[in-house]
Amino acid sequence: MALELKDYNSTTLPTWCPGCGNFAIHTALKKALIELNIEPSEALISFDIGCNGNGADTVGTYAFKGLHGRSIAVASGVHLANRKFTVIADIGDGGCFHEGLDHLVNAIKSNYDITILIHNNQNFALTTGQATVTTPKGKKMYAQPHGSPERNLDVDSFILNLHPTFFAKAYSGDPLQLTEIIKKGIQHKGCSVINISQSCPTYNREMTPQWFKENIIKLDTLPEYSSNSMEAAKELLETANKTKKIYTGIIFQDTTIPTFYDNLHSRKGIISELAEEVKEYNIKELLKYTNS
Amino acid sequence: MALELKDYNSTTLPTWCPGCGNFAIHTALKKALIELNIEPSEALISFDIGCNGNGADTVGTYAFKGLHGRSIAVASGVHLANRKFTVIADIGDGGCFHEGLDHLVNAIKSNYDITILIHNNQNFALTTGQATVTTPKGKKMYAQPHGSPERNLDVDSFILNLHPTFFAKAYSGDPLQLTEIIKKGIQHKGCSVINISQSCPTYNREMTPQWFKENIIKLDTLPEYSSNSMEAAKELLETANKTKKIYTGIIFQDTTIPTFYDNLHSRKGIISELAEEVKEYNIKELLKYTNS
Amino acid sequence: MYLSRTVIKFGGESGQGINTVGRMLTQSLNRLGLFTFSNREYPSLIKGGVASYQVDVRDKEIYASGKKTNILCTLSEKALHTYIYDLLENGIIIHDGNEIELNQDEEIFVQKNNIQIIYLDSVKVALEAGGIEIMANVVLLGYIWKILKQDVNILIEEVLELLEGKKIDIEAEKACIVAGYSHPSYRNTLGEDIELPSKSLQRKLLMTGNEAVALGALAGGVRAYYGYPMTPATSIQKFLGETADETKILVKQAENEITAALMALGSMYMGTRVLVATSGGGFDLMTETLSCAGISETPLVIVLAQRIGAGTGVPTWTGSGDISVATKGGHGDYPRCVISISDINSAFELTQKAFNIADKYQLPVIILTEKQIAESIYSTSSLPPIQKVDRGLSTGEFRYQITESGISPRWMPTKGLKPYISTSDEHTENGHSTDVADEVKEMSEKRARKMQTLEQEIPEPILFGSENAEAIFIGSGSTKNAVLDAQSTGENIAYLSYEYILPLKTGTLLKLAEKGKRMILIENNQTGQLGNLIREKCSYEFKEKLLKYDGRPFFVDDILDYLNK
Amino acid sequence: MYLSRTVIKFGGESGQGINTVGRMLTQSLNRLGLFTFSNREYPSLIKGGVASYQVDVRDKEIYASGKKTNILCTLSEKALHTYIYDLLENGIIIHDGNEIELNQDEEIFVQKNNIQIIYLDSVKVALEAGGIEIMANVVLLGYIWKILKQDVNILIEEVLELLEGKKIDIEAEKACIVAGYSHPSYRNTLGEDIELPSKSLQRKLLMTGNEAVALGALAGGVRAYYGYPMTPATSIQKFLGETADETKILVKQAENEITAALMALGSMYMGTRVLVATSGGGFDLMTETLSCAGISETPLVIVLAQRIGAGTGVPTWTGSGDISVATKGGHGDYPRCVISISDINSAFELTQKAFNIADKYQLPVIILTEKQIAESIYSTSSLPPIQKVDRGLSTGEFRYQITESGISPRWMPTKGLKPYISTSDEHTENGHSTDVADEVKEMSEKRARKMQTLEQEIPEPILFGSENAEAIFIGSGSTKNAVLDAQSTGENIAYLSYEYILPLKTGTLLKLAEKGKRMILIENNQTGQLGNLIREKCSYEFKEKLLKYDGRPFFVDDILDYLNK
Ligand SMILES: Cc1ncc(C[n+]2csc(CCOP(=O)(O)OP(=O)(O)O)c2C)c(N)n1
Ligand SMILES: Cc1ncc(C[n+]2csc(CCOP(=O)(O)OP(=O)(O)O)c2C)c(N)n1
Ligand code: SF4
Ligand code: SF4
Ligand SMILES: [Mg+2]
Ligand SMILES: [Mg+2]
Repeated sequence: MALELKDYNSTTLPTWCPGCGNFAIHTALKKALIELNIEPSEALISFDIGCNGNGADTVGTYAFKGLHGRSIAVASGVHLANRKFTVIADIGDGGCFHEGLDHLVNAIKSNYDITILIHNNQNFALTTGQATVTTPKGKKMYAQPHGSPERNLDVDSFILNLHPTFFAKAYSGDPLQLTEIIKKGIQHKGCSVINISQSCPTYNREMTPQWFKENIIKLDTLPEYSSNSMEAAKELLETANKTKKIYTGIIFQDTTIPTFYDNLHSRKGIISELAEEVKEYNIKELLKYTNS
Repeated sequence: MALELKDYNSTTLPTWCPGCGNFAIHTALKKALIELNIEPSEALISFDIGCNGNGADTVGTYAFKGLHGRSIAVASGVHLANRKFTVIADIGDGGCFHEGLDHLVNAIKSNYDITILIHNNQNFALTTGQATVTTPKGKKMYAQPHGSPERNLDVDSFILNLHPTFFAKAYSGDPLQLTEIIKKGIQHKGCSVINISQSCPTYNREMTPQWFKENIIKLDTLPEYSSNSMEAAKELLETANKTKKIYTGIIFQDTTIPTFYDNLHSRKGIISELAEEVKEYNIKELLKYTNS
Repeated sequence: MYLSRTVIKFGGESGQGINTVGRMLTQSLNRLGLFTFSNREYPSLIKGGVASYQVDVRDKEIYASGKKTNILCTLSEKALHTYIYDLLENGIIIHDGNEIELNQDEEIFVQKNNIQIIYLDSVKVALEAGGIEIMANVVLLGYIWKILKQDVNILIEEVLELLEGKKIDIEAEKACIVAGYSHPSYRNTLGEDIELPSKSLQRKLLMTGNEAVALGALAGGVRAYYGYPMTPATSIQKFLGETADETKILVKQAENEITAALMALGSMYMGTRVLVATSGGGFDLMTETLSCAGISETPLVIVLAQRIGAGTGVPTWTGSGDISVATKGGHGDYPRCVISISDINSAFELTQKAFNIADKYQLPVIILTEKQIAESIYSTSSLPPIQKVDRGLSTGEFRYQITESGISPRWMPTKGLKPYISTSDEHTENGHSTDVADEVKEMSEKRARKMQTLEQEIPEPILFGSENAEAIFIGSGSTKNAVLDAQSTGENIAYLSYEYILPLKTGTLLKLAEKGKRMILIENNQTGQLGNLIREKCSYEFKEKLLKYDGRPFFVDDILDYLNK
Repeated sequence: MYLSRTVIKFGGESGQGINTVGRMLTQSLNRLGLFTFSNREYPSLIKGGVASYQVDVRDKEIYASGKKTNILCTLSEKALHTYIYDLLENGIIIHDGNEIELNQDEEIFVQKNNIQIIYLDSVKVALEAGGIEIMANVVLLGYIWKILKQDVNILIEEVLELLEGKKIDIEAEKACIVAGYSHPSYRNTLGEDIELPSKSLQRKLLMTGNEAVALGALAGGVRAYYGYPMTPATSIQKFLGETADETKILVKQAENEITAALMALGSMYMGTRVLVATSGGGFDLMTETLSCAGISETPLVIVLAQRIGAGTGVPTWTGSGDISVATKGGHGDYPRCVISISDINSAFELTQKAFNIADKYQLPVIILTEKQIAESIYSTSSLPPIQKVDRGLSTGEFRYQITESGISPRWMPTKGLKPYISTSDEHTENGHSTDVADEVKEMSEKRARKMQTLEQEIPEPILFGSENAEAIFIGSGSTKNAVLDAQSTGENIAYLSYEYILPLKTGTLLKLAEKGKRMILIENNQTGQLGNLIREKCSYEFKEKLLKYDGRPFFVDDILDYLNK
């Protein structure tokens, strides 16, 4: 029986604003799962708190909706317990680059086999529009009549500099490309980070679909670009900064780096999952190690 | 009356292991203060929890010894309250790159006018030698008989990539250079980050003074190097990685970027400090803004 | 008359503008010199769902909502179905839109209660009057104003004043108000029994609890705010941020709550005053810092704006379930003060007191508020007078000198003054770390004595009403308002108001209990957290508990229902 | 005989090797078949300061230290001055080094108590015997062994066994032991009154409390450990890390405590068992996750290894001041279970129970331990039997089905089984967010019922000793050990042992209190936190409290002194 979109939906409907990019991101994710033939009961989505996480009720997969800024840490734990599952961490730019920055850094470094979808709408939306590190400078925001006094964080360069094993950028207004990228991210063994420019017609009106259309360059259109080269990736991001363009597609991929789990001496050669191993354990042989 | 080292000492003596690099770092800091003619009552050192912070009792300046990984956040608050003070944040590699990573990132981004001294001994020492992100790969550490399964974090590149306004590297075994660098860091208006290779003869025996001597290249010996160029700095770090050498000196400085405080619209033109302004305030004129 | 008040409630989707129209109505009634209490309910999403804005009007101060409403004005079909049963007898529904099919229960309810339904296509009315779509809301206002039998000119004046500075077509705006006011569907039978009290035409102060906290902080010399967004705390940051050009304070949106609290610790150490505000989860993250403030004797003031539930809970609905964590969160034994505000007056006054206590006693102070207090719009004739800023600063030989009161000298780090270390390690009098048994004991006892000294300074809880009332409610926070509103409708009840929750004083309580009074614990949480604290302190066990933990505040009706059950 | 035991204490600087020599002595006594209790005190620095390693020996199980010592062996001058007054009458000092000048008080003390001082240059002895510098410690051991009047061959055997696998010169090692054992400075009058009990030559199990927790976790099916270094919790990670190749578990040193807790939440949701351990400050950081586990009904087990003090406190000295934060930390009302261990047996057993409770009741469980328990080396004949792993898993229609017991079906996420969402939002039975008043109320009541169900499952606190004892101590954690040791020296006292602190059962306590017994609360914290919890629950107020909060555990002497004061 072929899987269909409805198998990935619950009976609850989304509550996002009309025109919100979150709709497309969810649909793309579900499509990616379908196309990869991953059943709803083989996937776990770890949701964050934010508008992005407000879609948690609408999915038909396993799901965990935890705390603001923490969906990556939860997803990491999920993955380690059962690597048979496809694990997605859904998070906003606020949760990802503010409250939970350390989880992002460490998930990349540890190279857990999870896929991180950053719903980057360039503001804290659910708390009604505060500035994040990605909010355009000078823009008047909640409680900041003169805009944020902070420097922006160049999040793409920040991520790339951590040597992620998979890093892509996408746009919620291009669901086909987004679906493809999510698929690649899921297929990649290791930590896949996808920074998705997500439209937010409520708090980021300036960036209309038209604006995105004018400012996005798809890497497909640059056939000479190779995502295997860190150098090329760095250069691309520099060009992006200089020209103020957004490049979407797979920016960088490195398949040579093992995951955290694969680095574990104690788990070498073991095929069962931690989740399957819980039972009484005879500790007699261990007594010789005490008081050491 | 000329200031002397003893003015910066308390009556308590340090408790570090013989040969520990923390001795030299403290002395260098005090010397820097003396040479800059900063009195003990004009300086505040924010200490972390770790071997590094175990020197807190020995200083004669104002000091705050707070929580593990948090000395940068405390120092940031100290600075904002009274910019007349010279504010130092002392921290270990464990506190700086693990528990408190987000504070480092954000202090750099906000460009608070503080000086961060990273006592980088490449392990969690006070908890008796666990691996940090800077511990050499493969080295057997506490609870890790096969070494850490994690990738290292290239902390220099990580810091530089945040576009710090002052970034230097130093070595506890070269107190003269260290003093000079700390002086420059203090004089720099903005967030100065100094990554100090600190010898730890107890848990990092491999890196003996001899080892450091062989592996350190002082930037003074490269007269053509200019710390004003981000490009040059990046190249330098790449060379360092390739050649496995440590370059000490000022890696990068940018004096064009304002501090967080200077970016504040509300504080423009105000010469008093927040610490000096606490008094009753007539709120009558503000009542018109309520229920808005 | 229903609970001595008239109630108008707007219902609609988030983002449909009910806050704007609710606020306009509140302001216009205020212009009449009436007292109002306005309360918002909304789901945690930006657009859609069902949200409400309810205005209770009276000639006296009024601090809680009635459960029922005289006029229900709905902007979405779902809102109508949600709120229809809240209508009083002879109530009125003004539904903005086409006629709606009621289900059978609703039909029966409408008939039984003689409810009248008006369908008003306000956009159409606005456009026909020469206005634009957005002016639909003043059409509704005009209509309601008519039902309230008030002078349309006052409404027009107020609306225009509110829109001052915005680019609007004044004439069109006026025309739309009038179009609503004189809409042909109006009939005399609408709201026959509604009668607003006579009015003073003396404007009242209108503000939310959060605004009162912000004002109290400013009055008390606060010079900075550090925080991370979290409803219902964030609107404090909003007020302070938007008035910063005038007050010259520093507002910092930190990268997370941990940083906000630690930066505040650093700034307070240096001698300024910083306000920090957060809600449940954010507060948890700050508790390590709280413990650090406790042992290092660094002043710290944190507003904990409560909402209901563990975890993310029910964002953003009200509750008061963080009393336990406020009083016990953060590891180890350390002194702290926990204060609970209940309305704008106490918010203004106690926020100032909080800073004086934090400074003088050198400890963390937690100000408990609730979504219900934080975001409700109160009206009052005037705020209490500004308190003296009392910092308790003094120089001395040792920063942590052992004293009988427990209070050691503390001086602002200043060039020329003797430097000292503040530390989270247990320490000797000069702040140096110690693990010597006697020194550890002595210093922790010194700190504990501050709690005793503080306990002597703070007042016993105040009894509102007579000792001889039939029933005495005991509580803190917003529960006071519902009880006092019920009292003012004529119930012979009293309320013992716990503003200071730690240190906790139980003298008055025990005296009342000894008299054999009917004592009722009232709390907006599931386990009776204040009651637990009281019992822990003095063994007194409440036989009666009125606990509500469904995200709703206590309505005046809840009190009456309880008494009459 | 002093408290039915013989005590040998080593004192010196951190890093001087007293732990090695202390451990060797403990092991050698163990080889004799004796029971030991070994306890370390040390400052929070790597080298220097004053640290101690004390071994109490007896023929029965012994779980607490005496305050006094028969033999004091010091490796630094400061240690001698620090511990000299701990000596019993006829006590012996073996000082490793040159003769030291005693001050007048010390002189008087030495004379009055007939204390004998031996100066032994152990390095010199070692070198002369053909050994190397590091063998100085076995010289000391040999000397002590002689005073203990034991067979030197047993000591040699044990030491060589301990050094197995290390590159050492066996003959030199032996020679050094013998050189110490037969050192000419020995005289018959040394330790005349010391007599070790007759021995079984049956080895006992020797382990720390933390090792027993780790073993309990493994026995209970734990397959992963996540943590961040913090003494005194970290040695759990050490044991698990170093045995991982054998147990095949996953050990993850996370970037901080928040991550460790959240990863555990994710892994436990997926159905494995993860152990997390931390201390005070780290625990504070985990409380938001705790609250999330509470409302999302995700099992979670956290070991909270207590040390004394708020903030950084007195690292790393013992205490039990985190009972309040364990029971009340984390915002909002949510169910949880708090368990307190007291020694290796309870550590082993209760850690397994903790996981069964967490799984079955789907809530966070906090295991309280203390530095005193975590790092002391206990000896026992055998550990309690392994418990059955009880997961309480079942499938059902809704993950959060409303049930009478409060326990809903929970199934391991598995391909083919109905997917569900676990959420920190308040939710309906199927896990979808809700803000509907009745649904909010019903679901939070369902969760609360789990506490009642759990309360029925757990036992009342156990009374050790007779109901008719002259005095009954009430406490939790390591206080038990001092009281029971005092009891076994002949005191007519009993101990009511609170292993389950939440839910809290007070039936037995109240029954004892009704009998008019002398009830003494005993706690290693400043405010009597367990006593406060008891009072909160049942109004019972302790008239007598024995509280110690100077970083030291209760010594057996403390109990006797208290009773005799
Ligand atoms: C510990 C904690 N701090 C703050 C919040 C409040 N909060 C809820 S949503 C949100 C902002 C979300 O911003 P982002 O992550 O960008 O998601 P978006 O709403 O933009 O999708 C915040 C700060 C919280 N729930 N928990
Ligand atoms: C919240 C918290 N977590 C953990 C600890 C335990 N701790 C104390 S010192 C330390 C390690 C310090 O390592 P580093 O920062 O590198 O300093 P070093 O000792 O190496 O100078 C840790 C983890 C703590 N005190 N507080
Ligand atoms: S506020 Fe923005 S992110 Fe949130 S639902 Fe609306 S459009 Fe989407
Ligand atoms: S362990 Fe290392 S860092 Fe710590 S005091 Fe000793 S040498 Fe210094
Ligand atoms: Mg966002
Ligand atoms: Mg270190």
